[in-house]
Formats: sequence, C-alpha cells, structure tokens
Amino acid sequence: MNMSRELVLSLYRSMQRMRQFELRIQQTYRSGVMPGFIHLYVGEEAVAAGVCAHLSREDYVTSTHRGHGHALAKGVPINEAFAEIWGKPTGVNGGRGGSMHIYDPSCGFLGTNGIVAAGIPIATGAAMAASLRDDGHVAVSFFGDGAVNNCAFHEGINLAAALLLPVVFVCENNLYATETPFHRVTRNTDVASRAAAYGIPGISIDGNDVLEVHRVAGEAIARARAGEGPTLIECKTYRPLGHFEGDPGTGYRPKEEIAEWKLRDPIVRLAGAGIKAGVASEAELKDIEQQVEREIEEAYEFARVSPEADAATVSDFVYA
Amino acid sequence: MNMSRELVLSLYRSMQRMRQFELRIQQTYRSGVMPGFIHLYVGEEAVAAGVCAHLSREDYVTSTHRGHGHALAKGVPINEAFAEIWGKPTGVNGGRGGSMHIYDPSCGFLGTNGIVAAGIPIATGAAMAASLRDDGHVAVSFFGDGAVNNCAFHEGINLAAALLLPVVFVCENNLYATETPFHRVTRNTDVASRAAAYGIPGISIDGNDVLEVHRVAGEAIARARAGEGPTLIECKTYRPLGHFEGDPGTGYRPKEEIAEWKLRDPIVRLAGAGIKAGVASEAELKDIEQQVEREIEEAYEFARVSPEADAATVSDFVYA
Amino acid sequence: MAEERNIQYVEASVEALQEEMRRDSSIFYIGQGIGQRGGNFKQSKGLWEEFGDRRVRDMPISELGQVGMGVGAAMAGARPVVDIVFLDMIMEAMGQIVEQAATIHYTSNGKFKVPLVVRAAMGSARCTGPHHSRCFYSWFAHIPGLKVVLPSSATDVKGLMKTAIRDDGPVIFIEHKFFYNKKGPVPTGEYAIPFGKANVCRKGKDVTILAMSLMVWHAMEAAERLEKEGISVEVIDPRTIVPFDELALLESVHKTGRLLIVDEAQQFCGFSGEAAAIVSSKAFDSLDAPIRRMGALHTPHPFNPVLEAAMLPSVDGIVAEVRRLVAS
Amino acid sequence: MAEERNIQYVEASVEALQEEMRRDSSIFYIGQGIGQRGGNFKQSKGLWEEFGDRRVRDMPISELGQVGMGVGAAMAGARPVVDIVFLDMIMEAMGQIVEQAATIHYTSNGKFKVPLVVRAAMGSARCTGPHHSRCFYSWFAHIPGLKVVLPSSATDVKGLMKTAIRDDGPVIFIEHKFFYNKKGPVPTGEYAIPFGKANVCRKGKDVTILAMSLMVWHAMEAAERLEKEGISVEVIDPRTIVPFDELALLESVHKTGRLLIVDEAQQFCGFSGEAAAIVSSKAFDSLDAPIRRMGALHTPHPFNPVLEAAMLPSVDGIVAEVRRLVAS
Ligand SMILES: Cc1ncc(C[n+]2csc(CCOP(=O)(O)OP(=O)(O)O)c2C)c(N)n1
Ligand SMILES: Cc1ncc(C[n+]2csc(CCOP(=O)(O)OP(=O)(O)O)c2C)c(N)n1
Ligand SMILES: [Mg+2]
Ligand SMILES: [Mg+2]
Repeated sequence: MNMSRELVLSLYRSMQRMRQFELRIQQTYRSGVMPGFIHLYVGEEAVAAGVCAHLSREDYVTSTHRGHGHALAKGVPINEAFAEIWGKPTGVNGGRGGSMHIYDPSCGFLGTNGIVAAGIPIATGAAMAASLRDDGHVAVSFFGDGAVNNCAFHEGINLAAALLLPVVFVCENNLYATETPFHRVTRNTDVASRAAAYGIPGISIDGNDVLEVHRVAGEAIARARAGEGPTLIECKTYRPLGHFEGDPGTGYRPKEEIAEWKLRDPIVRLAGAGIKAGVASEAELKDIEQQVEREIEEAYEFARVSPEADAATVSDFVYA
Repeated sequence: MNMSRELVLSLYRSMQRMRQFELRIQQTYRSGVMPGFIHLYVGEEAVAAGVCAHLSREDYVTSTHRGHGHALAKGVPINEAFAEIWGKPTGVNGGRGGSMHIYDPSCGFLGTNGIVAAGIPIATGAAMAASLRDDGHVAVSFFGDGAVNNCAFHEGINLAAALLLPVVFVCENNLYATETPFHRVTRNTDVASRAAAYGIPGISIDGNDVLEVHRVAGEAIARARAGEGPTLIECKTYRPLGHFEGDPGTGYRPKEEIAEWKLRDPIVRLAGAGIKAGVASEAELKDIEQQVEREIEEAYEFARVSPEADAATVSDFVYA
Repeated sequence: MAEERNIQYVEASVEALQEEMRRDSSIFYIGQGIGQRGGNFKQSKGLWEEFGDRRVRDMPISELGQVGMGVGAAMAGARPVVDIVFLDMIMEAMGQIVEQAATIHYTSNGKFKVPLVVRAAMGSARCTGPHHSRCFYSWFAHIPGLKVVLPSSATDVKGLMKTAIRDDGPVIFIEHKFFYNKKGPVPTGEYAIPFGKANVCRKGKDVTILAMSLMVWHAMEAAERLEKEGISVEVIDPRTIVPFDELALLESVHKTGRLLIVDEAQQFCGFSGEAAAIVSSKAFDSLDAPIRRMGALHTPHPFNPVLEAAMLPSVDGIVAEVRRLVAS
Repeated sequence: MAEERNIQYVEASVEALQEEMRRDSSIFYIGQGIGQRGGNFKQSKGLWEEFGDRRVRDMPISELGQVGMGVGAAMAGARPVVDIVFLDMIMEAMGQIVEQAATIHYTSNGKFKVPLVVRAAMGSARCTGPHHSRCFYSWFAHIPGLKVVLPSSATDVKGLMKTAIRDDGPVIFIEHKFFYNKKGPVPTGEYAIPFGKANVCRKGKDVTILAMSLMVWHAMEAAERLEKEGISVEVIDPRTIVPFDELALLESVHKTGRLLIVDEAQQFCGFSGEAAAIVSSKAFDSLDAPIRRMGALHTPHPFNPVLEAAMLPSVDGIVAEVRRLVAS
C-alpha cells in the first residue's frame, strides 16, 4: 500500500480541513446565526479525502445533503463555502443555495443536493459529456446507503454501465438513513454486491481507513479513465453525530455502536498509522492542524463580516 | 415433473384461448374497425398459462401493455375482454380502457398498463394488503425485459423483499423492448441474477415450456403463500410478431432468430409433449381447439353487435 | 362542537389518524421515519407504538415505490396513507399518482376504487431552500381524479384528515410545515369536515381575500391591520381546492366587488389564475376592480433569508395590495 | 424566407436537429428507439446513420436516468437533447426536471447553465388512451426556470427547435403526435424562431382566439367557417407559453374586445386560467364580454372514440363558443 510521506500529510491536511471546517460550522450554527438546517460529515472524511485525492479540477463530482466534505475535497474555496452555508452573498453561490446547494464549476463540483440519489444519474451524464469529448476526465458520485434503494440509483448506474462511462459510484454506507437502519429497508445490506446487477465490479471497504479508500478509489478511477467503465465502491463508515444539527443521534442507535465507531475516527487512525510507519511526526501533524485552524478562522471571519444579501437580486438567474 | 392429463389439457386450453383470442383480435384490428393500438402476446402464452394456473380469483395480478394473455389467464371474461379491446360499452371497462387498460376486480386483475413497470410496485402493494389481512393470497406481477432497467422495478422489488411480502415477479424476457435489444441497454442481461440485489431468490427458465413455468411458478407461489417472501422468475421467451400491430417485427431482428423461436411455439410443444407422454391424444386436443374456436367466435360476435358508447357517460367515474 | 382543547396542529392530525386506524383495521400508514421515530415533524407520533410494524411501517427512500404500493393496496381493499414528508420528494411518484391512482377509477369504468391518502408537508419553514419548500399543489388540481386538501388550522387538519381517509378515491393531503407545532382549538368530540366547503374565516364588506394554508394566516393578520384603517376584509379559505367551493367565493365577491387572491405558490399557471378566471367569468358584472393576485415571485426558493422573504408573499405585501385594490 | 418546400412537420424537426448537430459537436441525442429505428414517430430518422452511437443513443426505459444524464451532461459542457417520445412517460423524470434542471442556474447564482432540451409528443392521435394522450404542459410553465415550447406548424417546429437547442437553459419542447406526418411549407434557408413571439395566424376584428399546438388548427378551421357567418376571428398562437407573449394577446383583445382561449389540456389550474387572469386584469376595460375558455373535459382520456371525441375540444365546439361569445 502506498504510504508515502506526501500522501499521508496531504490526506491528513485534507481531512483536518473538513473536520475543523465543520466543527466551526456547527459552533456557528449552534450560536443561532446560521439559517436553514445542516447535515455534518464529521467522522466520514476519509471517503471524500481518499477519493478526491485522485481527481483534477476538470473531473466531476456529485454530492449529497451531507456534502460539505465533498465540496472542500473537490476544491471549493473554503471561504466561499463557509459563507455559502451561512447564506452570505459572498458565498460561492451568493447564499442562494446554502448547505445542500453548493455548486462550483471552477472545480467540477456539480452540487451538494437536497434530493437523495439525484446526483447519481447527474454524474453519469457528466461522464457522458466527458466521454463524448474523449478528454479522459471522470465523474464521481457520492451517496449514502439511503440512496441505494432509490430509483435514481438503479437507472443512473445501469445507464453508466450500459454505456461503459467513466464514472465511479461511491456509497457512504453509514448504516442509517435518518433514523432508519439500512437492514430495516432492504433484504440485502451488502451494497457492493448490487454492482453485479449492473454487470460492473463492486467492492466493499473500510471507509474510515483513508489509505484503503485512496488505494481502491485510485484503481476504480484509473479503470474509468482507461475506458473500462464504472465501479461501485461501498465505504463502510459511520456518522458519530446526529443526522442533522439538532438531532442528538442517540435513541435509535446503541450507545456502544456509537462509542465503538468513535474509536475508528479516520483522522486519528491516519495519524497513528503515519507515525507508526515513521513517515510523519506528531510535530508536523500538529503543525498542519494549526495551519488549518488559521485557515478556518479566516474563513469564519470572511463569512461573518460579509454583508447581507441584496433583496433586489432575488429574481436574477431564473432563466439562463 | 407433474404432467397429469388434467394439467396438460387445462394448460392447453388456456393457451389456445389466448392464442385464438388474439389472432381474432388481430384479424379484427387489421380489418380497420378497432381503434387505438394493440400489442399481441402470441408466442408467449406459456408464461401466463403456467403462472396463473396456480392463482385463485382472490389472488392478484398486475400486467403490461402486452396483457391480453394475462387478463384471460386470470379470468377476465372473454366476451367482455374482446369488447373492451374493441372499445365497446359492453367491454369489461365499458370501452373506456381498451387493450392497455383492462381491469377486473372480480378476478383480482389489477390491470394491463400503458406504463412500463408501473405494475410492479402495485403488485407489491396488493401483496401488502393481503398480508395485512393474513388471507394467504398472493400477487403476481408480469413485466418485460424493458421494465428491468426501470426505476419501478428497483423500488417495487426492494420493498417487497424488505417487507417479505407474498408476491412473485415474473419477467417475460423476449430479448427486445420495442426494437431495442436488451443487451444494448444493460451490461447484465441475466435478469434472474438481479434478484440477488434484493436478497431474494431468482431463477431463469424456458418461458416457452409451459410445464416448466408451471412447476417453477408453483414453487414460488407456494413460498409466497407460506410467508417466505418474493421470488423473481425470468421466463426466456420471444415475440414472433411485431411489437405492436403494424410493426412487421423484422428489420431489427435476424430472420433466423425469428424462425428458430417459431419452432419453439409453446402450444405446439405442449401438444407434442402430452401426446408423447401418452396423457393426451391428437383428437382431444383438436377437440379443445375447436371448443375454443366457438368460444372466440361468440366473443367476437358479442363485441361486434354491441352498441356504440353513449357520449353522455363521458364524465362518469372521475371521482369515486 | 361544544368542548375544545388547545392542541398543536400536528397533534390534531395524529388524533385523526389514530381514531380512524382504531375504527378501520384496513388503514395502514407508511413513510420515511414515521415509525418508531414518530415522523420528522412528529406527524405520526405514537402510531407505531399503538399499531406496530404491520400497520405503521418505515420505508426506504422509495417515494415511487411507496405510492405504487399505496395504489396496489388500495385496489386490493386496504386504505393506505402514504406519507411523503416533504412535498418536494413526491416528484418520482408523480407517475403512480397521475397515471395510476387518479385514472384507474375512471378507466376501469368505476369498477376499481383507489382509496389512497398521500400526505405531505409543503412550504418554507424559514430557509428550507429550493428542495424543501415548494408548493405545487396546482399540479394535482390540474389532474382529474385527485382531490386536493390544504388544511390551515388544527381544527381543519383533523376534520379533513378524517374525511380524506374515508374518501373512496385518491386524496392529496398537503399540510404546511410552518403550522405543525402551532396550537389551535380542536373539538373534543368526533367530527369530520366535508370536502368542498370553504371556511369564511372572517367576514368583511370591502374586499375579499381568497387564501389557502399559511396564506390564510397572513391574510387574517393583514385583515386586522386593515380594519384599523377602516378597510373591512373578508377572508375565505377554500380548505380543499378540489373540490373547489366556487359558490362561497362568488357570493363573497358579489358582496365586496373586489378580490385579492393570495397564493404561496408561484403565480404562473397555478391555482390563483384559475380562481381569478372563474370569478371574472362568473362574477363579471359584480367586479368593481380588476382581480389582483399575489403569489411567490417566479423564482425557485432561495436559501438566503433576505431573498426568501423577498420571494414569498408577506403580510405587509397583502396589506399594500388590498390598499391598491380598494383605491382602484 | 423566400424559398420554401412542403415537407412533413416531423421532417422539419429532424432537419433542425441535423443542422444543429452538424454545427455543434457538443449536441447529443438520447431516447428510446431513436437510434437505428429512427424514432417511434420517425422523429430522429437519419440521425443515427449520420452521427452514430456516440451522439445518437438508444436508451433503456429509464426516463429518470435519461433526464438526469441530460442534466449532468449539460452541466459538464454538452448540449443534450433528451427524447421522452410520449410526454406521459416523463412523470418519473419530473424530479430531475424541476428540482435539478430548472433550479440549478438560479441556485448556483448563475454559475452553472443547464442547456438541456427535453423533447416529447403530447395529445391524442385518435384513441391513444389515458396513458398516451396527456397535455399537462402547464405543469412545466408553473415551474420557474423552464421554457415551454408548443410548435404548431412545420415552419415553427424547425425554427423553434433550433432556438431550443441554442438556448442556455432547460427547454421543454412539446410536439403534437397528430402533426408529425402533416405537411407544411418550410423555408429552405437557415432560420430560427425566437421564443416569446406569438404568431398571429389569422387577422380578425370581432373575436380573438388564443390557441396552442393542435388547437391552433382547430381554431383556424373554425375561423374559416365563422367568416362565412360574417364573424371575423383573429387567431393567436403564442408558440411558447414560457416566455409568454402577453403584449400580442393584449393588443388583439384591445382590438376585438372578446377572447376565447382553447386548450387541449383540462382546464382547471392550467394555462387557460392564467391567460384569462392576465387579460382580465390587464385589459379589464377593453373586454366587452367575459372571457370564455374551452378545454378538454375534466376527465382522463377515455379510449373509446365516441367518449374521446366528447372529451376533447372540437372545431364544432369552438364555432359554437365563438357564436355565444359574440352574442354576449
Ligand atoms: C428523494 C428524497 N427523499 C427523502 C428525503 C429526506 N431525507 C433527507 S436525508 C435522508 C436520509 C439519507 O440517508 P443516506 O442516504 O443514508 O445519507 P446519510 O444521511 O446517512 O449520510 C432523507 C430520507 C430526501 N432528501 N430526498
Ligand atoms: C415508462 C414508459 N416508457 C416508455 C414506454 C413506451 N413503450 C411501450 S412498450 C415499450 C417496450 C417494452 O418492452 P418490454 O418491457 O420488454 O415488453 P415487451 O414489449 O417486449 O413485451 C416501450 C418503451 C412506456 N409505455 N412506458
Ligand atoms: Mg446513511
Ligand atoms: Mg421485451
């Protein structure tokens, strides 16, 4: 397994950015100044970090309602992302979108999404556009276990397979859709096994092991670029926090389960592995952590001092 | 394999009724007196006959745009069926529905359907109602290979599996959806294998062998009645005629393919098998054929002499 | 309706479900997070505990499948209530609603009935954004075979839910997110509110306001303010837009001669146009001024609070419109 | 537009696609049976032969997936044309159309464009029945972000298809099954017809008829008959209902003082109400009589020919309505 110093440090930085970004968002949200509702990605960062490490700005990503991590990992500027979630006009989408509607063409980010599974056929379409141009670019669609039983999963993946398009489907299986356990709503909880239905490879991995995610995603993305078609990757992970900010996240989940998963925190694990393998030191990891802290603080300030939106713009951009 | 005299004769009669009914419909349609457009089931009769032989009037069936056979096999009266397809007020639905909208609660026939795959979740729902009543009744959904790539297939079957409902899904895989070969629109043409995605048993059989269909469907329906949940049965069959009346059916299909499948005509095969096994004689089969001929002739006459619809009824039954 | 209690809108809706489910064992309730969780808005609180998994069942994220199941179960003798939770999520189920549920009674020549209730919550509850705020109820009203209910009070939500469940055809039952935890008086005894009977929420003589759902509350607030200015406003809540109580509206307009229609949905090709067209053709000579319509601006729902406020009809906006209407 | 040929409506539409696809390699065309088969209505005849599988691709029966792909491809720099064939089959794709295609340009603050054409054929071509005849175009018009095109002639279908493909936003392009093989004059040269410019199909002074798609033909036939009775009818075809050419209609009504709106869709909560509401508010004083509306009866489409004829607006019906309108 590739465990170069560069890789470890960059994945560590990537995950730290997501984590600290969201904890700051959470803090801000709890202070009551942020509108709407938000779903935090905390604890699942290894998936976005490991996958997006293989993507260029010209590749495409579709995301979900839990998409802050995907947005940052794909390159949405941190200041504009923070401001967007805050609904500020300085946000990447002028605050019109918020948490579930973050879009950025400059880095191929086709949007977080308020509609579960909607991003799956959209990724297939982006891959279609790329393949028409033969430009070697790929699309990645992130989605949760809840999306697996949805119609868009079925049609989006079958189409990608039938047309052998350069797209990778990444399921973040955190065992629950809101408060509903996956096993209550399907008789087959082995998401990777569903790839066979579409005649494509499927693989299930530890989604909290960023190095494994990085390795497996790398292979799938390489296959896609080589014109060998889509892959379905199931990343087994967990949401230590509530479904949305405000949901305690307990009650419907055994305390032990939550506790156990907290021990598998992907950031802590990477740090441990890196140090153990001698490719990174406590000190430099701490250093990265602090650099990121400053970055996040700036993003917060950027968003905080931003002016309010101008009501006069409400009717802009309805028709292209 | 069960090959009793009674079974062979009843399946033979059942298939003869579908076949002769539709050839008469075709003839009538070609004479120009029938409105709308029709899709004939000719050549695929073994599926409806073999499956419906296990169903009582209290069991449920959902059907397709190619549903005349399912309707007759489930017990829709032949006269009213003929009149319905002709659009006569004496039709089972007063001529309001026609070929793609045949409904009959008196025999649990939940409709042919103009929307591909729409009947799949409807069958799941009928099974849900039956299981709520614990009345031991089952639902069967017939659909084509074209339905397999549709969203309703995915959600309808997953739900039935998750709730372990008494429903059997029967795919009539005739290799084409209109003029599109199945292999052009999916990377996995093995329909039965898709059952695994939902954690239910799937089996692929010769859909032109009515005795095999009868045996396998019997097992699946028994499992359903026993509360063991759904089964997906793929019946490999073929449409010797065009997609709809008017489509020559050639051009997009190799002549050899059509010729080869014509040799596998389910009615001829059952006759041969029955005679070979000594459970039926040429004479009695001929006799059944002629009885059915008279039945069909009556149905035709019944429909022909029916009056025209009364325009004054156009707004009846919009709201229950 | 002598005795009353002051309870939440959402509690009133749950009472209706509870009472009906006790009365009729063929009723079942399905949706996402409506089981043990009791619903995203507490809109099914207690049902799972009382009726169990068989009659109150959490669903996968399969709106199409859920409604399809509802159609099949209804055809097979059950009375399903399918909860879509956020109305916006109903999109993938439109085929089952329009081509199947709405059509089968007619096409089967009356042989099949489809007693299905599709329940969902619409509207913005402050910054729910483009995918969780839509109000496209006029779509359903455009489709023959569907009844469309828009309850605006705790009393109405209970009485109308009962009627919806007892109706032998498909009913689209659309609550407003904003209401769920608002309290209101609810009769203690058993009662049902018939479809197609408008509620004259407030009597007045100068102007008629036709409003549904949350807009009824806005209209009432505006009416109170306007009264202080000496403008007497009559507020009419149709409660169901299919069937639509034309007479109640026409009667009011004959009296006031002026009509403002307030619609939380975007205006173009929606219900407000229909109501205006009906009145202008049937009360042509009673109208002292052109009918005015207010709706959301013709944009998706922006997330930003300032933009959202600018996009949605407001009490201030209604007051201003009425002033213009009276002046004209 | 000097030279013209007399060609089929469907041929004209294919010409537009062909010319545009030659001009711009980012355009691709997907749908069911539109490849080698050339389309159920021959609406893509020859495209597959010329542009091959990569740009003209048969699809599985996955309307949701097809439109979703169209959205993604459009966001990623392509210009997809997604053919749904029968409009009725678009239901499962409504979410991708409304929540994604229509909304993304706005919600992304203009950063993304979604140049997507969704093509479909509506209306009854004699007894196509409840699942193959619907005309619910007003649904799309109700949704901010979608343009809605209803071409009624061979000239228009070509010119409007070109504009649709060149438009940077999502366009719902709805042809009428009945037209496809009807012939009409089509200019030889290159041309495009702008959206939002109504076509005054016939000048008149007594009554204005507003009609779309097949109803334009009915209106023209009725107008000819009425002329013999000395009633002069002006026929206006908006060609696109979003954007809607309000001015052309108002101008005509100011002149005639009488308006009949003919709509093949059911009337309730549809386009006819909107058009009537606009005119009654903006031409209130020019109206000499209440606006009259004709639509399909408020029922699903019956299969039986007699019932279907009774359900749909007819030339006779239009003639009768105009007589009443003139009399009033
Ligand atoms: C089509 C649709 N139905 C329902 C919802 C409401 N909803 C929002 S998030 C969610 C659960 C999603 O679960 P999952 O896909 O596993 O993602 P997770 O929240 O676990 O990351 C639901 C049901 C929605 N957004 N879209
Ligand atoms: C949702 C939907 N999309 C498209 C159509 C148009 N259509 C009618 S039949 C058909 C082909 C169906 O093929 P299959 O399911 O294999 O059944 P078969 O005709 O082969 O028996 C299509 C595409 C439809 N009726 N419904
Ligand atoms: Mg999950
Ligand atoms: Mg087939």
